[in-house]
Amino acid sequence: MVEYIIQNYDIVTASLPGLAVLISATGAFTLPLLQLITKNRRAWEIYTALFTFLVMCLTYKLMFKVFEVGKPLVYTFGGWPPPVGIVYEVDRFNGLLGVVVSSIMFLVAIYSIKYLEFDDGVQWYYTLFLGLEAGMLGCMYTGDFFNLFVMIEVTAVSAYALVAFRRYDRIAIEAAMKYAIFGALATTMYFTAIIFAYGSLGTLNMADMALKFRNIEVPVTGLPFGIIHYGMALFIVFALWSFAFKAALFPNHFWLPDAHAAAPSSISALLSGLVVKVGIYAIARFLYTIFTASEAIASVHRLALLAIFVMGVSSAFLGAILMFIQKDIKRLIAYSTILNIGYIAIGLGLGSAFGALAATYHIVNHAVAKALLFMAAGAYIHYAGTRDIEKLSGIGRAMPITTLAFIIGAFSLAGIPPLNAFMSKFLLYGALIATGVLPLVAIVIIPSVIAFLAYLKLVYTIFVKPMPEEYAKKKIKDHPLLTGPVVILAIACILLGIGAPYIINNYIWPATQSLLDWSSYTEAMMQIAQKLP
Amino acid sequence: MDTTYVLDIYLPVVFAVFLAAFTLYIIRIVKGPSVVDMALAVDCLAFDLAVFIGLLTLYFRTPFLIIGAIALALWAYILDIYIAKYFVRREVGE
Amino acid sequence: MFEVIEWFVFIIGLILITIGAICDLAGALGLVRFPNFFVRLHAATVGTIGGAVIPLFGIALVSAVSSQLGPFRWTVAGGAVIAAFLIMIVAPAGSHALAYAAHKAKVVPVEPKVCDLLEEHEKRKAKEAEKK
Amino acid sequence: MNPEHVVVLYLYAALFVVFGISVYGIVIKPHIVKKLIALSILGDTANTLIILLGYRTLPKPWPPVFPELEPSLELIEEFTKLSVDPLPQVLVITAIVINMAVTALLAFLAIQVYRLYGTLDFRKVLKLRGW
Amino acid sequence: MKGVKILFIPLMGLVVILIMLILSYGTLGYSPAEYIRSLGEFLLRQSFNVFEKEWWVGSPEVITATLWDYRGLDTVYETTVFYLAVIGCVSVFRLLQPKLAEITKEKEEYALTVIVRVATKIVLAVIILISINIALHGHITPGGGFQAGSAFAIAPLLAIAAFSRYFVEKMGLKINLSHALRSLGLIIIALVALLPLFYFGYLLQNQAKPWSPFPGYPIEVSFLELSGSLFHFDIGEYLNVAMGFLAIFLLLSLPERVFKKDMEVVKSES
Repeated sequence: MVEYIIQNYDIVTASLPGLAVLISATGAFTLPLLQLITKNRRAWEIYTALFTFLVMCLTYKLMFKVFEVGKPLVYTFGGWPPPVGIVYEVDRFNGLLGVVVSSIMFLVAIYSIKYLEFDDGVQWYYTLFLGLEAGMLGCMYTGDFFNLFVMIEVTAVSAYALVAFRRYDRIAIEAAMKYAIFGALATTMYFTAIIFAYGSLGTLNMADMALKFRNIEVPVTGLPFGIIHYGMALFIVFALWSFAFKAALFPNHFWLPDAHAAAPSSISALLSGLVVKVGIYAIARFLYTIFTASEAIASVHRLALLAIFVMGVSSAFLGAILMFIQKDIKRLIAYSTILNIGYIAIGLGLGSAFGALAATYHIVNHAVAKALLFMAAGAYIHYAGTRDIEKLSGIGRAMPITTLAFIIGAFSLAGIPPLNAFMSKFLLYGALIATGVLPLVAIVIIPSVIAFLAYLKLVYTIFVKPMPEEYAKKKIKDHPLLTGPVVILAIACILLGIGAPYIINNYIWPATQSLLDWSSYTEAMMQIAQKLP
Repeated sequence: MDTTYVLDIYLPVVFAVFLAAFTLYIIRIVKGPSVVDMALAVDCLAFDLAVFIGLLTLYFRTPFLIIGAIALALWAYILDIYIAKYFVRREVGE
Repeated sequence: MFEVIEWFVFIIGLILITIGAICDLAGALGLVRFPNFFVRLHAATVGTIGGAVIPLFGIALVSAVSSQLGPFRWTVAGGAVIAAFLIMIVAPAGSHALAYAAHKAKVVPVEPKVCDLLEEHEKRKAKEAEKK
Repeated sequence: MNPEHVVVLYLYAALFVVFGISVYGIVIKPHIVKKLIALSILGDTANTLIILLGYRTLPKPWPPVFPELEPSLELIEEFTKLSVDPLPQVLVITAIVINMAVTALLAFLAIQVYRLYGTLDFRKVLKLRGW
Repeated sequence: MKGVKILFIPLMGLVVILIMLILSYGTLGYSPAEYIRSLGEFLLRQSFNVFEKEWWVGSPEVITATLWDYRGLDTVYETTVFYLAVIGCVSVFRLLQPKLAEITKEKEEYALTVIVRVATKIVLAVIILISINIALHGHITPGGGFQAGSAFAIAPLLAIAAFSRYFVEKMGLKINLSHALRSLGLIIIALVALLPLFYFGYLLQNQAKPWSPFPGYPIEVSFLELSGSLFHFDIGEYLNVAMGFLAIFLLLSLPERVFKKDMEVVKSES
């Protein structure tokens, strides 16, 4: 096994995924000690920014390494080969997502310095923040479906606590309560799904699971224990329900607008941009890498794809329509998340490589644009102290740079060329046309148009309408710490849009390929598993 | 000294008696007109479960169960103290 | 000779367990049949001290001479003795706390009452406090 | 299917009935504390389910702890043949800790809800929020 | 709401019946059976197999061995979940004026009667000893960090009720100490996990492996059975869990008037 790893990478490079997660967790572990030593909040902020920066560097290095090698990189914890121990299996798909996660976390960490200046107890905020980063990266990298449960819980617990961060805000506490109760129900459902999977397969490894469907004997775990057809049907039903909850797909979307609107804006950016992607990532990984091309569960797989497609279509329409009638700026953006998650689910539900490509690109684009929108909205709310769109009218005039970035983000998500989300929506049109049923294209165009109108109304209110006098007194201006991250994301929006052909060719398409390539995913695991007696 | 056969025959009889006692305690827990009655019955039940765990240790011949008996005894005490504190002061901390 | 002593200890242990089982059943019956809380406290004492402490000592004796438990038999015996002592301390204190609270908060009426010394004591105390 | 399997299925059926009842409690009951109780019952049911999965239907199965500190090869073989499956128990310990942590956080949130709204009834909370 | 209720009961019934139908086909291999899954058998056979040290862990307790070595990553992050939940609790219950919580006046009337106090003091000593015992023996007998921490949690719980929370604070178990010790425990875990990397081993590695240059943590130090890294992990988790519970109970036992006073500030501001 060591020969396999050494010939391709040295041991430190090989342990990058494990290190990235463990270092951000260690950041969370040590922050309480720091807050006992010094009461200076600058120290805590710089500490968090440093840790997120370090993790960002690690994930970038990891991604470039994985793209260079081309094969999935398997890291065995404790040196135990896969079906026995836990592995992190990083291919190009989750390498890319890890980079998206860590970059946005870093930007939000900087943004939080100014945004939380009036709040107390920020040391707990930053501790939970680092915990959230560890949880999300762990969800992305893991190759073991029980470990996925644990990491989802790490993400979820810190997300619940962060939504309730402003604990004397009635709406925030109520939203956190709702989010936490149903979130705990969803994760318990996933645990039940794991019971069925372990019962019928006798393994906890994802690649091993894929091999079991094809009746390939793996060292130690051997052949399936029960009848996989039925066991996997139960697994898919329970797991899909719980992932759909985490991703806020249509019947399980009810918690999202409350929780995302009530959280502090920096956290809303993370929840909308990244945390819902954990559910999407899990759906993509299970449906595309593990369940594909196996005859044993082909019918179940087809049904699951159909369910995801239908859920995606309904959440797209629901999100668009409800977005149009919102009076609260953050709720409006939160409903836009439901709409865009719907798009991603439509792409994934098509079951074609083209659809998966569109979905992958939209995951990246939506994460960038949605984080931008929430952070810009947070800048307005920080100065105005209200979330009501009518009361915010004209505030954009006082903050021209932030507003410019906000308009870029809004128009990007509304699908204006040449911004980034237009490109991924264009890919989605292509994927829908490729199915041969042309009327399907309407399900992308109609919500997009409604969303465009809603954004137009929002931008009109904020930027074009005259500013009320009370804001003129308040000395509102672009603060570099609030505007800087927003502008960086806006530039990223433009670059991802203009450079789309290059990026798709070099990053997104290879990532999608490795998502679809179950054979190299399982081979990488089998190569190490051969060591077992 | 091999006591296996004696224990294998005798312990089920003791188990039966203990199970009968459990049933009676549970009747009191369900019926209990006031909270203190229920707490008292839960108390007795917990201590008896501790004994039951000890007997299971002998029956299954595994030494690892006995630590559960100690924990159970402590948990029952906590129930008493908390109910008492609630009735006396209506505030737990002080 | 040694074997005889071991059998003796074993039989004593079994007798203790038997006594415990009987006491437990008696205590449980009393807990169900007695009319009110303060009377049931007596039955509960039989159920805890008679029904839990004594059989735990019995278990300690039996396990100390049971060779099939291997080297761990002293662990079992020690654990049983510790548990027995703990219950001996904890059970009376717990019932006392319950009774005190029930009396003080007047959760249950003190029904077959000849004289209530605790109540009188507290009344006297309150009067003294008023005088001061 | 032999009689033993029927008994096992009855056990599963009982567990799944409890499962359904607790999901009902979480979704339908308006009182937050009742929701929390149902949630912990749900977690415990799932734990019992996987423990049942790893049990061995032997007369006296061993716990997964070596009885001696210096084992022989025969003892290891016997242990492997008689002991119950350790993996479900490991998963359960992990799940118990996680359930407990989440329940603690939920309890704190519930207390905060009571402080801010003066009630723990979700319908009243929604009404007070202005819905 | 009522319509949902009426719909929900048959729905749940249907789901349960469906699951049972699927299970009755032997989906889970009619388990529990006389045989177990081969992964479980592997763990049972190898974890204390002194004859095949390539695959062993060095702990006779297969569950602790699996928990901290074969599947160590799960447990590290499970500990993180607990830690983050406690941090979340602290964050939800933090006060705008922290000075309000520091009024420590222990009064005679806060405590329960003498009998209870004496009994509780004896029991407290026993509990702390037992919890330390469980923690230090976690790799040989059932138990370990979490179990020991939960056992320790009974101590502050009892002391708070039988005396008052000020008694616990007077003993030195303050909330800042709990933060410090909790961090310390988790740093122990993180360091023990990271150390093999400096010897070019794997993260979370315990025993020496032929394919890794790390020499492995010591199995025994003179007469003490340590089982490699399991012992250190258990201590770390013990500190984390015990102090986490302490923090939770200290926060929960803050009297309600403190929060009412704290919330007045918020109301007057808005």
